Amino acid sequence: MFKKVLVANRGEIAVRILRACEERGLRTVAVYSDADRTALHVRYADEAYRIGPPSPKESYLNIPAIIAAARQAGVDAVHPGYGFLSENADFAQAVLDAGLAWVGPAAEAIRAMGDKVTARQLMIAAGVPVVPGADAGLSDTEAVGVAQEIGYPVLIKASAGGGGKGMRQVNDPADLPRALAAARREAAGAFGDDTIYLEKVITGARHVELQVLADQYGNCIHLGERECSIQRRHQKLIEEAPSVAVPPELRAEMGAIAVRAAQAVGYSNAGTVEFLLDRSGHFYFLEMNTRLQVEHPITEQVTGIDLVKEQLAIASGRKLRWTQADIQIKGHAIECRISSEDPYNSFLPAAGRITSLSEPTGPGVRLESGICAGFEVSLFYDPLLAKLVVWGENRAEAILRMRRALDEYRIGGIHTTIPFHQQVMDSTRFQGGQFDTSFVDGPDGFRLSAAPSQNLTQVAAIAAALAEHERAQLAVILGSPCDEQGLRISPWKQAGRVGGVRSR
Amino acid sequence: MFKKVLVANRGEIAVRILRACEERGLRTVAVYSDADRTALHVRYADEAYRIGPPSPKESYLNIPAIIAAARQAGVDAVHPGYGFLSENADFAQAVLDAGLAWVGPAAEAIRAMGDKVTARQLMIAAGVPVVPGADAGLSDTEAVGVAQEIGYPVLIKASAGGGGKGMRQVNDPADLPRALAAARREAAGAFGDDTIYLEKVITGARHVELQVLADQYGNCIHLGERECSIQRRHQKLIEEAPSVAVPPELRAEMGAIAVRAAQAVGYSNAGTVEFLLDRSGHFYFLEMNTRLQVEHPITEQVTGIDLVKEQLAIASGRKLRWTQADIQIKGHAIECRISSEDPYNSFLPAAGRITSLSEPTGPGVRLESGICAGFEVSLFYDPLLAKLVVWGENRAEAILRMRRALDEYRIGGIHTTIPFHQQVMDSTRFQGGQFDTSFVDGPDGFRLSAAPSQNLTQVAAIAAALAEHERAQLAVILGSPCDEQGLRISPWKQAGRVGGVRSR
Amino acid sequence: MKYFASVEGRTYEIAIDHHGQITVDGVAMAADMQPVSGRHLYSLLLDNTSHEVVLDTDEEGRNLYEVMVAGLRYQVKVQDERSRRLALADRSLKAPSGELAIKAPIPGLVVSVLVELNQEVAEGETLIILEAMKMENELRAPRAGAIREVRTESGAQVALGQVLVTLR
Amino acid sequence: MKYFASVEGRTYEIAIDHHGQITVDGVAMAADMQPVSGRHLYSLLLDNTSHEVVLDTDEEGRNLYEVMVAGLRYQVKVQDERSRRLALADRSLKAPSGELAIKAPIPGLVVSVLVELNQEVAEGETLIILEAMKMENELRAPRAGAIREVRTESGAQVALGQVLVTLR
Repeated sequence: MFKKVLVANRGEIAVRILRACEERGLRTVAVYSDADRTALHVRYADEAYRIGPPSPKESYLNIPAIIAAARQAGVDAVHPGYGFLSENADFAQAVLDAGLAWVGPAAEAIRAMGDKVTARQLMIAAGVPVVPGADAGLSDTEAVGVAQEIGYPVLIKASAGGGGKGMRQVNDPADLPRALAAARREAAGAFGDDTIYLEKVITGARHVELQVLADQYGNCIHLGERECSIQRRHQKLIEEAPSVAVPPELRAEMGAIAVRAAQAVGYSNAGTVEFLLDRSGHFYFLEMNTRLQVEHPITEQVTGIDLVKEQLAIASGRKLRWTQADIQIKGHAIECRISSEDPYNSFLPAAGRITSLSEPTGPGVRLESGICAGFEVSLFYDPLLAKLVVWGENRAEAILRMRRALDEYRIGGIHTTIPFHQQVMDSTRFQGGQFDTSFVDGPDGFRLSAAPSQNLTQVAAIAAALAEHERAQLAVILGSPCDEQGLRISPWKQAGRVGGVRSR
Repeated sequence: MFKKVLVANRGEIAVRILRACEERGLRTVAVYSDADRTALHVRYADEAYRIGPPSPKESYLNIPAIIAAARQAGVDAVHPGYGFLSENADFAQAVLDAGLAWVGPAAEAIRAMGDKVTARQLMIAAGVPVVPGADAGLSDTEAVGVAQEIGYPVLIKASAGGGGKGMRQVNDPADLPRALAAARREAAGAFGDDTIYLEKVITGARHVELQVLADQYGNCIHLGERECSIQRRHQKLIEEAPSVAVPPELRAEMGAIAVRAAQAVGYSNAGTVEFLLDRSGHFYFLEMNTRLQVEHPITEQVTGIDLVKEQLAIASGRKLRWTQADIQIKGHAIECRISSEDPYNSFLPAAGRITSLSEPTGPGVRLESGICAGFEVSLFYDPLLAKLVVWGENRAEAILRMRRALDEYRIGGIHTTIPFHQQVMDSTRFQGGQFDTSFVDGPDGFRLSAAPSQNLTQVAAIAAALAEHERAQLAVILGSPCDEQGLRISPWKQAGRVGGVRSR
Repeated sequence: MKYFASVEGRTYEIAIDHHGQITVDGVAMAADMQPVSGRHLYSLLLDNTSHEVVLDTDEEGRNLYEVMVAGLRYQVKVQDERSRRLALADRSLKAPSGELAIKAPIPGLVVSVLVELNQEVAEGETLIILEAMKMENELRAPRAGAIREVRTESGAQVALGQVLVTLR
Repeated sequence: MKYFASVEGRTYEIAIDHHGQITVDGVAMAADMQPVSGRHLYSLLLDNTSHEVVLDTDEEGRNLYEVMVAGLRYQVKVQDERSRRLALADRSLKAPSGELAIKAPIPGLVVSVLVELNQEVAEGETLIILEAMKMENELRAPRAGAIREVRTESGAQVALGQVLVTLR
């Protein structure tokens, strides 16, 4: 096993990986941009190295700076997390070239799966079913022809894609040119490559993905599926394991195909094979993510296996500790992605300081968070703040528990997606398991309730009036406050004292 | 099932129970003393009723006030938690007399087990092995004779006892009179009853207890054991499940005896049968706790069963959902009791305001907490602040995870037992499972290290010097601060700005 | 002391005395609000019903509160009798201008401006595409109207709150 | 600026300049301390080694810090050059009195006083039994000595910090 590991990431996933290292007794090294000097991952690690200014290109995507930190710290392995450089084959190679271990698959496997067009071709060759579509990058003119051939609606996808960027669904031939232009712009901006291809839209499909684990000796197993159909603009919002749409036989079948897909590229370490599952039980390969997935905790909750520790073991040359028969799914897990986006306002990313924070805990609740009170959320990075994960004996208990945990979660000072998740947990369609990837985006898609309870508006009105009252009272008592600190804090303290008269 | 439940308790256990009610869709009612107006349980519940001033006698032990709150709120059940009135048969009867359900066993079962002398007699009659000792209350003169008969060391116990109060070990006949007087004083103070009896001290024994669940129809199962040998003055500090000293056959045997003990008093609901387990595998009944136990979460973690939800189901008249064969133990769980006591100073209780709080989260970590930042810990109540619970694939992973979680836990402003737990997790005796109830109190007992690492003292010195430096600098810049708020806060903000020069 | 708190198009008349008793639209209630941790989180008991409330004020202190209750967020404007009279008088003097500014809700890059001067737009019609966080965000017309001004252009970097387009 | 920080019987000489560079007993180090949340939790990077530090000062501000690092708690006394010189001068004037006060570490009820005036006691000998939180707590002699004063009695309610017994 390694002695010292550098985590080339930030936020909740950096903390998650640092924890696994800590629990394996490994020394840990964080890297940080100037925006993250007091972030959790910096405080958590044994050592921390500055790698640049806030802009990702100058810090978390800055390969030379990260390799230099790894050398200075004397680590023997690098874990990339997800996002940033995690699927960058050049970074993987640079880590190996520096004589360090890479906690992930070989650079060739990353490259093969990273180019979505190449991946499709490899999967077809390996007998893995794929979504009907183009098997190569397309010019705008070719795209018109292919779209006609496979039939509308079609989905434009970036060859270098990931995270929903550069994706556009087109229902009407007339919209294709503008959508192509937008997709290319977004792809070029995000990946520096505007190659696109087309896939047929499978109507009413669910997004179901299989977690695989493979060692360096050709052993490969799957850990069951995750259902990730609750998406908005191809970005996952809520995931659960297992899927209500996957009976045991289908799990075995999809799992076997997922293992075949991984083996087709000589995969080792943890990876995820994404499928679309249609209403008749047919499934189609979408892509393989050659890294740890955001939603990996739900698989951990139902299997009892710590995926990050397994990643470390595999990367250090250990054999898989499990065979397929050892893997048992117990109970049900759900994850809600809590991000700094305003669900009342088209999910626009929000920035600002976390003024207060109360985190849910208690039975069956697991929180993977990258924030703390006082932390400044910036627009430089992904808006994901934390992942709230619950386990329940069954799906009903998990939903009720998630609702309870969301109710406990208070993040002050910044808009978050918590209200969205609360309302999804309350929706009968979600509770009934009757949904597909159009749950949010579709024409009859889930909408945040605009008609809140009258009782709550009254509570809000009373709270604000009490606050205003105390502020006014205090102004009379104190005259003008003496500095900004006094102005911002004292009135509320006073409010407490005055309001407390009744019960004391 | 009920519609609305009152929780007659405070702190972490009130929150724990409220959560279970919330997850079962029940309306919740909290009660609070003036010291707890903004405590978690008050904020957590749907409704909250003031029951009196801080002193427990006037609030959480105030039966008429609690019954009045239950009536006013219109609840249909009362959950007593642990401590306070949880083993008070009169309270159970008052709840029933008010036409409400009592989430616990019948008053008769509480009475039978509550008087430790009666309980011993009942257990002997039921064929449950008990510790050699007196089977009735003793005068001081009788005690001298009985002690002589069973042989020293002996343990003085309060007939009405619980929580280690009124207990004294006596090794030497000469110490008996003073110990008797002290035990009687403590028992009279804590329980209003100074009846005592004697038990032989079983040297080298472990404290092993069995969790039982019984419905109102005579069905009773056990959920395996908890090992609670890490105690100080008969107060548990660390618990784990399963016990390293209990192989499967012994578990089955102790479980069957525990079920027999429960059935001997017509027990229903959740309860715990405590045993001493000696080195040769013999075990002896100590007492039965007729309520939810502080350490119940570790059983939940290894069985996947939510004990509080089962309590509610049983109290509402449901049949047990499980048979003994359904109960499977998976993995290993450990609980550390985090209390406001100073482990560097004889565990003296500490009071004060929580100035900052960072709580551990992440994989395998469950926190049951009754505190939040800004909360005032008072000396009126039990010093237990929170319970840190971890689950691991095996005992080694659980210990490493607990160590990791303790490292993450920061409670500012008040002394806690966290350093004690950290050092126990690091101790080879604990890691090796080689301990008994004398682990802390024994002559070779575990002692908090007085020789901390030189490196850390240097870090502490530097931190303090930097703080002092910034305070001095600020005094020069600002002159005298304008109010208490400014004085307390601004220097540190300034410290941040100045200290930040290097990396910005 | 009497206050008028407006939220979601409704105005509550709230009278507060010093002993935890209030009346809301004439109905008496026991109210006890206590700060919990720092300045933003409060515990509010209304006739024994327990609410946790996160309160933020706008920086300029214009009696505008953002209140989070049970996960839902409300904007509440609070006026006392005097400021309410002033505001009502003020409103009666001015003719409603009807002008509406579309501001950048997030700093970013204007990818394209889809409208031009004097163009009539329907409610919900996309006016501007703004790239931020590497995603394109569509800014739509909150109501129907005509474009009065276009204050930005394709390729421009815009700051939070910057006016991009105005409607009349 | 030079400081003397004393902890666990050791004194470190720490020089701080304004650019994050310090020297500790003459050895140069990069130091960067940043507040994390509110006033008590800090992130301290020393030559890239990351420490989380909880800092509390005593109420009276006498340069006495309670520092929590890696779960261990230290009392640190910090003096600058001037206050150190003063303190050293002060100490040289006074003869060490050797008197030691045993204070109530917690408010409670004195159950019994086990010593009397002029009695010789050994280190670790129990002096007082104090009941608090319904438990009896034994207060022991921190060193050997003779009882100089008994300032309480059985049955007395005592406050935190109240002197109960003094040793000479």
